[in-house]
Amino acid sequence: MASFQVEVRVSPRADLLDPQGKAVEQALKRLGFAGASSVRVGKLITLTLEAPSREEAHRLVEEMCAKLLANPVTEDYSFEVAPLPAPAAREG
Amino acid sequence: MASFQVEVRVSPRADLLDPQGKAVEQALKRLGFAGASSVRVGKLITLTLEAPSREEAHRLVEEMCAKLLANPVTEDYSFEVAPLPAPAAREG
Amino acid sequence: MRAGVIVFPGSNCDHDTFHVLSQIVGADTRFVFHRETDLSDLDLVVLPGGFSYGDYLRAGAIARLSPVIEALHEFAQRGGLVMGICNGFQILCEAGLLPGALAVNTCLEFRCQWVHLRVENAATPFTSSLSPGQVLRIPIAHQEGRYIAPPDLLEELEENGQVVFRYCRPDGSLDLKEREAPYNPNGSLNHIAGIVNRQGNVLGMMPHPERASEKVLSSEDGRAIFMSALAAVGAAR
Amino acid sequence: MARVRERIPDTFVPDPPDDELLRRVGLTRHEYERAVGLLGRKPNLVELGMIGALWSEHCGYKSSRLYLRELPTEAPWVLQGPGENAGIVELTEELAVVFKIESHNHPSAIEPFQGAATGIGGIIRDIFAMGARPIALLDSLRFGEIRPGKVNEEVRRRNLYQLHGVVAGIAHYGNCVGIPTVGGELMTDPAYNTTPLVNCMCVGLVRKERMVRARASGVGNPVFLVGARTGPDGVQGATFASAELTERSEEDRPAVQVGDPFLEKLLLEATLELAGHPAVVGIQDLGAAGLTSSTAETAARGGVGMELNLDAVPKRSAELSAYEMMLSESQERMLIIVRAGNEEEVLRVFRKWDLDAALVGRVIEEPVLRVFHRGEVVAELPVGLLTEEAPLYTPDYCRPREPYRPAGAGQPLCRDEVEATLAKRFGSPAAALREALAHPTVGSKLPVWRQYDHMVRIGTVAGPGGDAAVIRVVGERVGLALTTDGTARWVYLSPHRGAAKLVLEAALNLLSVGAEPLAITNCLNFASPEDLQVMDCFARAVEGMGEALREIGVPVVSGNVSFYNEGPLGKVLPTPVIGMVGKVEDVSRAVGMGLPGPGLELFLLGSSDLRLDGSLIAFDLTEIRAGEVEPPDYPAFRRLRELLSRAHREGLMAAAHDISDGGLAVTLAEMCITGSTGAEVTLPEGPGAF
Repeated sequence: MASFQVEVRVSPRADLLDPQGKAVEQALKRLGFAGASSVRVGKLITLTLEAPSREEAHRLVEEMCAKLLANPVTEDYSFEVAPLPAPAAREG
Repeated sequence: MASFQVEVRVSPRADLLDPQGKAVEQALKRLGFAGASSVRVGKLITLTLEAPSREEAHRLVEEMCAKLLANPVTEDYSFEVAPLPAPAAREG
Repeated sequence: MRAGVIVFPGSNCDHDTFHVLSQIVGADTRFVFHRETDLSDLDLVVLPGGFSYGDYLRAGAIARLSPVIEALHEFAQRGGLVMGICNGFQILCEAGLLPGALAVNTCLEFRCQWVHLRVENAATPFTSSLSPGQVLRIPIAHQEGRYIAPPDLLEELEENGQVVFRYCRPDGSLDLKEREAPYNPNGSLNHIAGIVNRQGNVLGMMPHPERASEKVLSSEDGRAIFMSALAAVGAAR
Repeated sequence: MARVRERIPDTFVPDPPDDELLRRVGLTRHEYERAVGLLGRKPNLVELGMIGALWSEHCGYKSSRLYLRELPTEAPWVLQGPGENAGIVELTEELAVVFKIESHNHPSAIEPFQGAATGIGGIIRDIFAMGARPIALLDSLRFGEIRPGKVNEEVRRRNLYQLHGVVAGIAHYGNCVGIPTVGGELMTDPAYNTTPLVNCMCVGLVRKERMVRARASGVGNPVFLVGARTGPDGVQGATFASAELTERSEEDRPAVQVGDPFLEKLLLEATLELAGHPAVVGIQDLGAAGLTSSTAETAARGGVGMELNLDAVPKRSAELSAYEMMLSESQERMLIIVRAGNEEEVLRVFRKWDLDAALVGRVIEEPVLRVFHRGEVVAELPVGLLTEEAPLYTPDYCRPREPYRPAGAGQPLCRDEVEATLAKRFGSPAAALREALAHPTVGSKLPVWRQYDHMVRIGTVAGPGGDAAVIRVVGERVGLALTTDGTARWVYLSPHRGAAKLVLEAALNLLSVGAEPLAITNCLNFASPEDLQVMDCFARAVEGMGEALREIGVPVVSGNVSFYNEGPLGKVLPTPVIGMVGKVEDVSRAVGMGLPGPGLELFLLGSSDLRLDGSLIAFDLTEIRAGEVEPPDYPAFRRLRELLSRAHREGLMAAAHDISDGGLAVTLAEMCITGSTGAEVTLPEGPGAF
C-alpha cells in the first residue's frame, strides 16, 4: 500500500444561484475591490488516502465524491491525487 | 487591464479542532473507505479579478484575504492567481 | 438610560431586544440602522441576534464592514457600554472589539435550547446586580457558537477575569477539563458563554437574555443583565 | 426546454405540437385543442408554455377544483377566503391572522435541502405579500421507512438522506429569516418510500388597515419586479410539480431552485414597510410558473390587463429566452403594482434594503397579457384564458370515478389476530409500548426541532412537542394556538370518515391547550388523479372533511392540492393534511401536556369505545392494514368541546393531552415524560390488555 495526498474541490454548479458567492462579491465591491466578479464559495476537502496504486486511489476518490463529498444535483467537483513521500515523512 | 482567475483556499488552522473534518472522516469510514484519514474541510473561494498586472492582482488578493476572506484567529489561507485568456474567451 | 439597537441587514432579534429594553427595562430605546455613524446620543449600544448578511462566509464577517462599526470602536473607547448578543458577539469578535472567535458547534447542528450559565465575574457593568456563582437559565439558538481562542489569549482572559459567563449544570457545577459536556452544547473552550473586553465595557455572549426576560416565557433571569447595564449608566451619570 | 430553445425561436408556432412538446409544457392533446378554440389561433412556443403552466394541476387545480367547492369557506370572522395568496381571519378588533399551508413534495424528492428550503421561502412570501408579519412556521413531513431491518438498506439510506436534508433545509431557511418553527409533525411509513411529503405552513399577523390584496388595478400603473435576479431555475417548474417522478427526474435536474433566505429577509422587511402605503396598489409573490402566474392572476383579480417588457427583467445569466423568463421559478422575487406618480417613494424603500427593483410593465385596460421581448410581441393571451378557463374536470368530463378499494379496507379488523401478532412479536404489552414509543412517528422529535430556532420573536409560550403550539401576541393577553394533523392511515381505510376524524383530531389538539378553533388551511397530498380510485378517494376525503368542518363550524380559508405523489415504488397513502388555527383568550393560562406534579387526578374524557381499527398498533406495529374507522360522533364531540372550554375557563386544567398515535398508553407515557412525573392508572375491565 502507498499513501496519497488528496485534494477535492466542490463548488456550486455554475448554472445555479450561489447566494454566498453573491454576498461575498458585494462585500468585496464595498471594500473597494471593484475588479472582483463571478465570486463563488465552495468546499475544499483534503485527506490522506492509503491505496495500492495511484489509479486505485483515483477510483476511490471518484467514488467518495459520488457517494458523499459532493451533491450531484447542486454541486460540481474536481480532485487531485498526489503520492505522498515514504511513510517516514507522513505526519500522523 | 488584464483578467485573472483567482482561487483562494481557506482551511481551519491545523492546531484547531475541525468537527466537520472529523464528521466526514467517520462517514467515509462507514461507507467503507477505510484508507481515508486526516480529513479536513475548508472553504474554496474562486473569482475573476481585473488588475493591471499579475503582481498587482497578487497584492489585491492578499488584501482581500486579510480584510475579509479569512479570519486569522481560526483559519490559514493560500491562493493562486492565473492569467485568464484574452477577453473574447471570458464569459459574461 | 438611552439605548440603541443596531439593525444590520439580516438581524432578526432586533425587535425582540427593542421590546425588552423599552417595555420591560424601561430604557429610552431607538433603532440604529447599520449605515448610521453618530452614536453620541446613546449610553448603551446593543448588537442583536440574527443572521447579518445571511451569516455568509463567516457569521459576522460581512456585518463588521458596516459604517456603524467604525463609530462603535470610538464609542467603546470613550467608555460607552456595548453588548453583543449571539450574532452581535460574532460581529464584535470579527471587528476586533472582542478577542477570539465563534466557530461552528462541535455537533455541527444549529441548537435552540435552554442552558444554564454561571456568573463568573459579577463586577462588570452587565452583571453588577448578580452575584458570583449565581446560575441563570437562558436559551441559546446558534450554529456557530463555539468560543475559541489561542492558548495564550485564553489564559489572559481567565487571568483578567474577562470570562463573565460559563455554561454549567443546573446546580452551577461544571468541569473545565470535560469535553463534549451535555451542558455545553457548542463545545466552547473552558465552557465560555460570555466575555468582556479588557476595559470591561464591551460584553459578548452567545445566549439570548432578551428571550428570558418575561415570566410568560418561563424565565426572567435575562432581565438582570439589562438592569445591571441600566444601573451602571445611572451610577456613571 | 433550454435545448429546444436553441433550435426554435420563442415565437415559433408548432403546427401541431408533437406529443413530446405537449408533455414538456404539461398539456394533453385535448387541452391543446381547447386552448386553440378559446384563443382562435394556434399558440406559439412561449404561449404554449404559459398555458401549460397555468392549466397544470399545481396552478389550475383542474381535477380538484370541482370537489373543493364542497368545503365550507364562510364564517363571520373570515376576512379573506380561498383565492388569494393566503386566507385571513379576524383575531381581535384591530388584528387579523393570515395563514396557508403548501406542499413542496416533488422538489424535495429531487434535492431535499433546497426543496424544503424553497418550500419555506415560498410560503413565507405568500404571507408577507398580504402585508402580514410572519410570526410562526409549522412543517408536516412524511418519509419512508427508516428503521433498520424493515426495508432494503439502499431505500432506507435514501429515506434518511431525504429526512436529514429536509430538516436541515427548513432549519437553514427558517432560522435565517428569523421566523420560529413552532410545530408540525414527522411521520414515516413504507408508502412514502416512493416520495416524501413536505408541507410547510406559515402564520402571520396584520393590522386590518394594512392588509394588501394581490390585485392589479388602475390603468397606467407601473409594475415592478423586486428581489432576486431571474435565472433558468425550475423552468417547467409548475408542470414539473404535477409531472410524475419517474426515472426521468435525473434529466429534470436543472429544474432545482436554490433559496437565499438573506434576500428573503430584506424582501420581507421592505414589503412590510410598504404594506398599507397609499402608493402600493397590489403585491403578489412569484411562485410556481413565476412571472406568468403572478401577472395573469393579479390582472385577472383586478379585471385589467398587463403589458410586460422582458428586456427590463434583471437577469442572472447572460441570455435567457422569453420562454425561460416567463416560466422561471427563481426564488425571492415579488411583483408590486404601484400608483403612477409614486414610484420614487416605493423605490426609496427598496434601495434602503439593498434590493433591485425593475420597472417591467404597466397595467392596461384590455384584459390581455401582452409580453414584449427585444422589441417584438412574443406572447399575447387573454387573462381569462390563463385563469378562469383552466379546464374544469367535471365528473362527466373525466372518466367516471371507480369505487376506492384499498387492500385492507372493508374487511373487519380481527382484534384477536392483532393481539396474537402483538404477543408473538413483542411478548408483553410493556414491550409493545416500548416498540410504539420507538416508532419514528411516535418517538420524541427533539433531535429534529432543536435544530429550529423556535423561540425567535419572543412569542413562543408553548413550542414544539405538544398537542398545539401557543404563540402570544406581544403586548396583548390574547394568543394563537397552531397545529397540523394528517393521520393518513384513517383516510386510507375510510376516506370520508378518516378525513372527518382528522378535523375533529385537529380541533381536539387546540381544545386541549385551551384554544377555540377559528379556521383551517389544508394540503391534500394524493397520487395521480388519472387513477380513478385515487380520484374517488380524494372526492370522499374532501366530502368527509367538509362535513366535519360544517358540523363544528370551522371554515377553510386557504389550501393547496398536490397530485402525482407516486413513483417507481408505488403510491403514497392518501394524505390530506390540516393546519388549524385557534384563538387563546389569555396565553398565561394555556395548558401543556406535561404532568406538572404529583397528587393530580387523571380523567379519561370522550367515548370509551376502544377500537384498534386504523390504530398505530394495528397499522404499523402488526402491519394488519384492515378495518374501518368508526363514524364520527359529532354530538359527543360537541359535549367534549363544551366540557374542555369550560374547564379551561374555570382554570381546572393542569395538563391535557389528546389521545392519538399509540393510543392511551403512549399518551400517558408522553404526559409523564414531558412533566417528568409518574402516573398510576388502573385499566377498565373487559377489553384485552392491549
